[in-house]
Amino acid sequence: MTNILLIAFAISLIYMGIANRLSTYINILAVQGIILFGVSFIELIQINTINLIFILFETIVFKTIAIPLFLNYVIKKNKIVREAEPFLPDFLSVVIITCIILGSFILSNIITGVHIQKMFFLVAISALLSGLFIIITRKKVVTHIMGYLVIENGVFILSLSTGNKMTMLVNTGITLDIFVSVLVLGVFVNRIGNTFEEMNVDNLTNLKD
Amino acid sequence: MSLSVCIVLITILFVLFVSFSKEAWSGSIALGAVLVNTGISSWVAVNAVIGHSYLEIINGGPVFGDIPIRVDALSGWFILMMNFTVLTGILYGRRYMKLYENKSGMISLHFASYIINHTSMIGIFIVQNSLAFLYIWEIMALSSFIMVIFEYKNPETLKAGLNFLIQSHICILLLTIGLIWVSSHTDSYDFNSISTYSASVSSAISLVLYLCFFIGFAIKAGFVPFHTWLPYAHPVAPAHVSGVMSGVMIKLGIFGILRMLILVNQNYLIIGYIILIVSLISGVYGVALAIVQHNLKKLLAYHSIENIGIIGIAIGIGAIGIGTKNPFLAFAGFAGALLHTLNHSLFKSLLFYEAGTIYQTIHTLNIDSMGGLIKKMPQTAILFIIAAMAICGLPPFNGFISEFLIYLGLFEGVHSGSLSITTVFILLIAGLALIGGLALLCFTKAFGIIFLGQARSHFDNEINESEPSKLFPGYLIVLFILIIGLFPQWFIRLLINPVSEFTSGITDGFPALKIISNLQSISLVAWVFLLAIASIWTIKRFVLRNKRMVITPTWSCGYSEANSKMQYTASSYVRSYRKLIGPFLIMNKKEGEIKGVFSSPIHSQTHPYDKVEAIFIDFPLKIMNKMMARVRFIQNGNMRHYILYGVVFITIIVFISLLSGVAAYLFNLIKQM
Amino acid sequence: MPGLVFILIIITSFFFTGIVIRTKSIFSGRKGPGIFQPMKDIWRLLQKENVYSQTSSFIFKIAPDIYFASVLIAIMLIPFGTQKGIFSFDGDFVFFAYILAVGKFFSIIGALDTGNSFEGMGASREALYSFLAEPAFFILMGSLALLTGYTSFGDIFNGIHFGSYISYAIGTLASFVLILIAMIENSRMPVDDPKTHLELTMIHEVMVLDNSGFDLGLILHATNLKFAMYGAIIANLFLTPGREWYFSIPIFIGVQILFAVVVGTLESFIARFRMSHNPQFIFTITSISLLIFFAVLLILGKYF
Amino acid sequence: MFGYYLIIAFFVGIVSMLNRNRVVRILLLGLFLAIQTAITIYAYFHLNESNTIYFKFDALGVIFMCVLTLLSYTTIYHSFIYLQHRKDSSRSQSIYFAALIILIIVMTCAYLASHLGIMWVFIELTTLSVAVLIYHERTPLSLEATWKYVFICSIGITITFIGIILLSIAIQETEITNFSFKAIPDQLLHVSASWLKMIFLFMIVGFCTKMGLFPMHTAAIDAHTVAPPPISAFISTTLMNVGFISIFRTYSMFAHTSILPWMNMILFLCGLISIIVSAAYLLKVNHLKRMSAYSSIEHMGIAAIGIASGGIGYFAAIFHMILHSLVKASVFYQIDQFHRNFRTYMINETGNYFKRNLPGAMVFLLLLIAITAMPPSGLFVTEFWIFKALFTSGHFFILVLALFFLSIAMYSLAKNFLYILFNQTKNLLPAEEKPNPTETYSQYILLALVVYLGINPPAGMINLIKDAVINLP
Repeated sequence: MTNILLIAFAISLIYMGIANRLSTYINILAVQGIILFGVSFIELIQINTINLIFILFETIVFKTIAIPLFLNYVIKKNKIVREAEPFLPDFLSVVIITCIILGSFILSNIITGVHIQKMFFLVAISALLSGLFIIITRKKVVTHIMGYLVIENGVFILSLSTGNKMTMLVNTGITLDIFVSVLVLGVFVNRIGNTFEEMNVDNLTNLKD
Repeated sequence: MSLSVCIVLITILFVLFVSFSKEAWSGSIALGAVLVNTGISSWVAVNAVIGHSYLEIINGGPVFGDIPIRVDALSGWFILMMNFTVLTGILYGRRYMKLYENKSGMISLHFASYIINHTSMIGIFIVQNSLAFLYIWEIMALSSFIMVIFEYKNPETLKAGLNFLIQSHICILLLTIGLIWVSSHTDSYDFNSISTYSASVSSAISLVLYLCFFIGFAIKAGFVPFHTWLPYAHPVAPAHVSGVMSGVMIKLGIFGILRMLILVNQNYLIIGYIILIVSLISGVYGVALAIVQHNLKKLLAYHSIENIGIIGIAIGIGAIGIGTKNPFLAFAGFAGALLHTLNHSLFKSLLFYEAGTIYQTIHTLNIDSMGGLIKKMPQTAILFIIAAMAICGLPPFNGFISEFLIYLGLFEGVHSGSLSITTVFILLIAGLALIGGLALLCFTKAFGIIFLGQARSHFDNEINESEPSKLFPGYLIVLFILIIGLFPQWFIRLLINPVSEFTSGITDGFPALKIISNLQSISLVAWVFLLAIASIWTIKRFVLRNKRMVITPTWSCGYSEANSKMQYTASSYVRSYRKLIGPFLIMNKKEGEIKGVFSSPIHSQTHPYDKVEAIFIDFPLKIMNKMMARVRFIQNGNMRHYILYGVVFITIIVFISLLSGVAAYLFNLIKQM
Repeated sequence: MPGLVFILIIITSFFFTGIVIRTKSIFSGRKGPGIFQPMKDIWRLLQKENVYSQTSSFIFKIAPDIYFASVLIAIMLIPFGTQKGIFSFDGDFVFFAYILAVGKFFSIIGALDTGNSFEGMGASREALYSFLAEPAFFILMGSLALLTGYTSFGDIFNGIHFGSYISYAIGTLASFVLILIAMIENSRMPVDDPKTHLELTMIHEVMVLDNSGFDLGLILHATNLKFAMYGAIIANLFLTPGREWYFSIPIFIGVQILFAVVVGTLESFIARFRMSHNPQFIFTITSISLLIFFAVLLILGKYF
Repeated sequence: MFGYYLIIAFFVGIVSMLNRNRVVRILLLGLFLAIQTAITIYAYFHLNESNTIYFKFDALGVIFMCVLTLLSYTTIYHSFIYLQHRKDSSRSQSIYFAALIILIIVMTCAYLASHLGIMWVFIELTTLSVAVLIYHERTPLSLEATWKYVFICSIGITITFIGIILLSIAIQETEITNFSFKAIPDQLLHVSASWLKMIFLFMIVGFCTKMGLFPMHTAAIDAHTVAPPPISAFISTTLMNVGFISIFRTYSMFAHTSILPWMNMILFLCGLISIIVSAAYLLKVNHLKRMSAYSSIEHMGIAAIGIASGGIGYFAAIFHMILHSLVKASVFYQIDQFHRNFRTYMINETGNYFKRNLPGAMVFLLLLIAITAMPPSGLFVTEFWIFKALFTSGHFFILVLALFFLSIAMYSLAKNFLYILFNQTKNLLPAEEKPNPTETYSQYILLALVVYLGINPPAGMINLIKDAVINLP
């Protein structure tokens, strides 16, 4: 069951590669949140209850509901109507994301000697690299945040594969951190929207030598 | 209270004093500081030179460890030399600086740097702890940097100052490498560990170690091709600073080379050859370029390179003397080197002071616009000509004595050495003779064009002889020039102890005695020469006593309206020479074309440029700049790229790690097969 | 008697230039003046009043004296066969060269003192040629020092004869170099033509354009002395040791006369070089003296 | 004790955010400084005592905590001057100081954290709190820089987090899951080399964003450019020290494993490329603050090389960071005054500072000496040790390269500083205000400290640093 969910997660990554509309991105993020909820529920059922509740809370409340809503708000407020505007053609994006998944597969096979669930590893690394890929190839500032969130999702999956040995306090800190950073980023996106006409990263290349 | 603490405290006190006093007083305060420090250090130095060396160990805390203060005869000799020039420098400088009072805002800083510079130079001669040495060395460089950029209003000055700063930094880097090298093997900062270390390794390694030091010190000393800072820094500095820099500061490099020659135990023959070759090139190149300079101080700066070359030749002879266990060579070489160091500091500082006087009188350093100054400034002219003759190595002045010692060593080596020594030495003899001839050309040009003939351009202000207090240091120097030139035997006695620092293994008294008797003859002949001049002069006066003396215009070969523009200029004086050595020069010409029938005035300018600088400095810098420009894609303002760097970095490292694993695997496979 | 050679050189100097002029006259088919005519000219000059330029300073007045004195001192260093000169010490030939340089220094700045364009030109040339000629003399002396193992005029000329006959060959080569150096130092053919009448082509003559009277006399006689001095050095190469003074003096005089005749002959048959070719020529001497050095190495068996 | 500190200090921070009264603000800041000083002194005298599970007064943390406390005084002082001259509203001043207090607290926590996860959390918090300060001037440029800084730091810290997760995967096998720095090294001994390499790589690259090392140095430079000068001083010093500590602790964790040579190689690479990149940009850069930022990158490169070369290099690297903090802070304080004099940071639009503001110009002149590590600057001694360590460890080639590029950097710095101080070719507008010499005293004190520490470091400091590197090979 976990594996199926993970594969679904990987599919969502590919879909993200070809998605054009910003709302699609947000939806995908929400879906990913749900998938993560499922995975963590299955995987972590045996750890202590408070911790489990907290993690489930994080996936459902933060990842699935709060952040997508917040992003939606940001998009509405800044009247971002244009598409995702990648630097690369969609076709190439798909090819590259496929390559990333393939590469992660090879990598997960190479790595030996450590007790790890390969499927988790594969999907986590793919998510990570896809997130970076999205950040690198998209023009919109908002899409960068989305890429960042995809990376965070990858990290979440990776941490799930360890069976989560972090203590409660640390976990809380980390979660809060992510949440706050997304908030701060969102605030700045708003500011950028106010300051510049287009929320393009092209506007943000004045500081250079 | 120990000596060094005492000097440091005095320095700090006086520096504070200078900083918080009126500008008008700062020169006198600096003079006081220099006098006190000179007094203390000279006392120790004189004792060291006559054989009572001084040793003191200061606890330098956790960073430095023990700091040994050793004043041996070599240090003593250099301290005495340095003290004298610094003293005349401040005597001259405080008059020189009067002109700038309340104009630049840098006077106090300048004099404070002067005091610090003096103290740090004393420190360099006596401190024998690597880390402390580097500290003091850099303080010396920085304080002289401050002094060089005194006239900061001129962009050229800043450029030259920057050049100076960078090159002295490179110098200190090389020294740092050398000292780190030793201290990482011996775990001690004491200079003595250099000799213990070099004794424990093969001579090839010692040689490389020595070369590391040598190049570092050679930058300071101004050996070609490490000389390029010198012709920029000297002209822009105030005259007394140029005098001190050229007279003393570049000798710090010589001191370092000598000190390391004592400390680094090595194959002296090979290092002797290396030093000889570098020095010969420096000597010839320095004077060859000096001749074509139009800027008086730049000309003098190139002459410093030449004289450093001569000193280097002497050091090389001495090293070969040690290498071949020939006491006469060793003595003549090192005595020549030390004496020429002193001599150069005397006449070169004098030349710079007089150049400064000229500059302050007519506000230019361009030789071609001077002329006829001897009638307005006869005393300056006499001081200048004495220094000029001394620097050409002409008897009966001091320059000749040291060059004579070097020649003696060379001729001795020619007939007593092996084939290779003979061959190298005969080339050196030719080279030294060539240098002498070129110096003659150069200083006849300098003196002749500056002081003789008619004024070549008009100056608004009246030209007067400078005040006595400004001339006084010059006369002081001339006194020493004459004493050394006319009574050289006294000075050779003083040199016995410093030289024995090098030759302790091989020399007993006899070469010194032989040379002393030689010098006595020279002293005699010099006196006879003076006597001959005097008697001819008297005879002439006697013969002409009843005849009238006719004063007419110069005979100008038939031209009726001869004017000052028709005189030979500095450029025309050396034109045929310039053609001869054309291949070694870069002459930048700026020439206008004559246009139209009624042409407007056109100008033609030539600027000599240093070819060594073009090859060894400018060209690598150009390449480096290009390479550096390649790197500058990184901070391109594009955040996506910034993230990519991290990703690419991780990917590359992972791949390399993987590939190295594969490579190791394949390697094993091949090995097994 | 150390002063002997000094007196001999002084005596020789009185008729040296006369012989040169006489030789030239004979070759050009004229009878020519008597051999003491140049001395008579100088004597007349010495009695004349001095004319000074407005432009010049005390340098100009003192320069001829120093020039003359330097030549006198240089002469005092010359030995006479086995006898040493008035002054003799290790490395005296270094002093010899440098004391001559002092004289040259003053004659050059004396010329520059007049502010005359032609004299400046002459000074420039003089300085240029002297620096080119300098190495040759030193290499020559270095070779001789290598050959004999001594480093003073007296010792070298003393020791030079104990070698084989090949040392005479070297003596011939050395005298060739010395003759050339003497020609350059005294501004004679083929470097300079004292008989020219165009200032543009002069070297030494143009430098003394403004000198007159006593000063000019000193300068002219200094040239004579210099000739005799180089002649004496050449003669020294052939003065065999162990002979009595009554052999030596005739040899000395003979060599001097021969030298003068050679100079005269050279001046009669060689045309002056173009100014721009002079440096090559002068540098050739350095090359030749290097050849002497190699020859000495061969003799000593140091170089195979 | 540390818990009390956290509570009170956070409380002070929050109050000062709400407060609008100038006098109260000064009192609050004074209170905060008192607390900060008290905890520092307490920490110094209770070395190696752990108050809570997650924090420990270990030597490394305490050293940098002392530096932080010292610089807090000066930074708050200069912030006052800065805000006064900007005539900012009381509200924005409150936000500024609140963020500053929070930043100092968070950095203190990051220094003292003895648990990997906690350190990670607080490092992320430093990014967020400093973002507010960077954005203080509210210009489009500052927006851009803040965005870049926050985003890249977030990415970087995520990369680190991946490393941490990989670490937890790795040590899972050994069945102990204590993440404190003390416990981790023992557990790592059984992990395979390739895993260790991967973990180390991810963690280092992440922390590079904070320390300002290649390949992630880029954001820090932009942040320096737009931040208020006192904050730039903090970014360049204490915040980079956070990065340094994290890298140092990471390195210490792995130091006893088999990958030590490989780690050294990575650090050499990062350090050397940082030096090269900074040298390349220093040649060209025309913005004074950016120039100082690149110079910081260069010094970080030196420190990284110091760690990598081992031996005395560890000691020297820490020492170097301390002295660099003092120097670089005074650079930025002086830049603030400089900016008020010229109204620009562009070097080629300025000049003749020597005449316009002599005390400030002297600071620049001394700073030039200090920052380029010329004696008597203490940085010379630390660089000397680092080079010695390089030599001893046999990395002669790296030594030569580093020296070469450092010379280039030195040339550029000297050129620019001399231009600022002495250039007279520009016709400049007169300064709007009379320069105030008292503002430079703090810089003179810091500089004197740099010289003094270089010549005669107190035994307490040496012992602390020695204690910090005691566990390293």
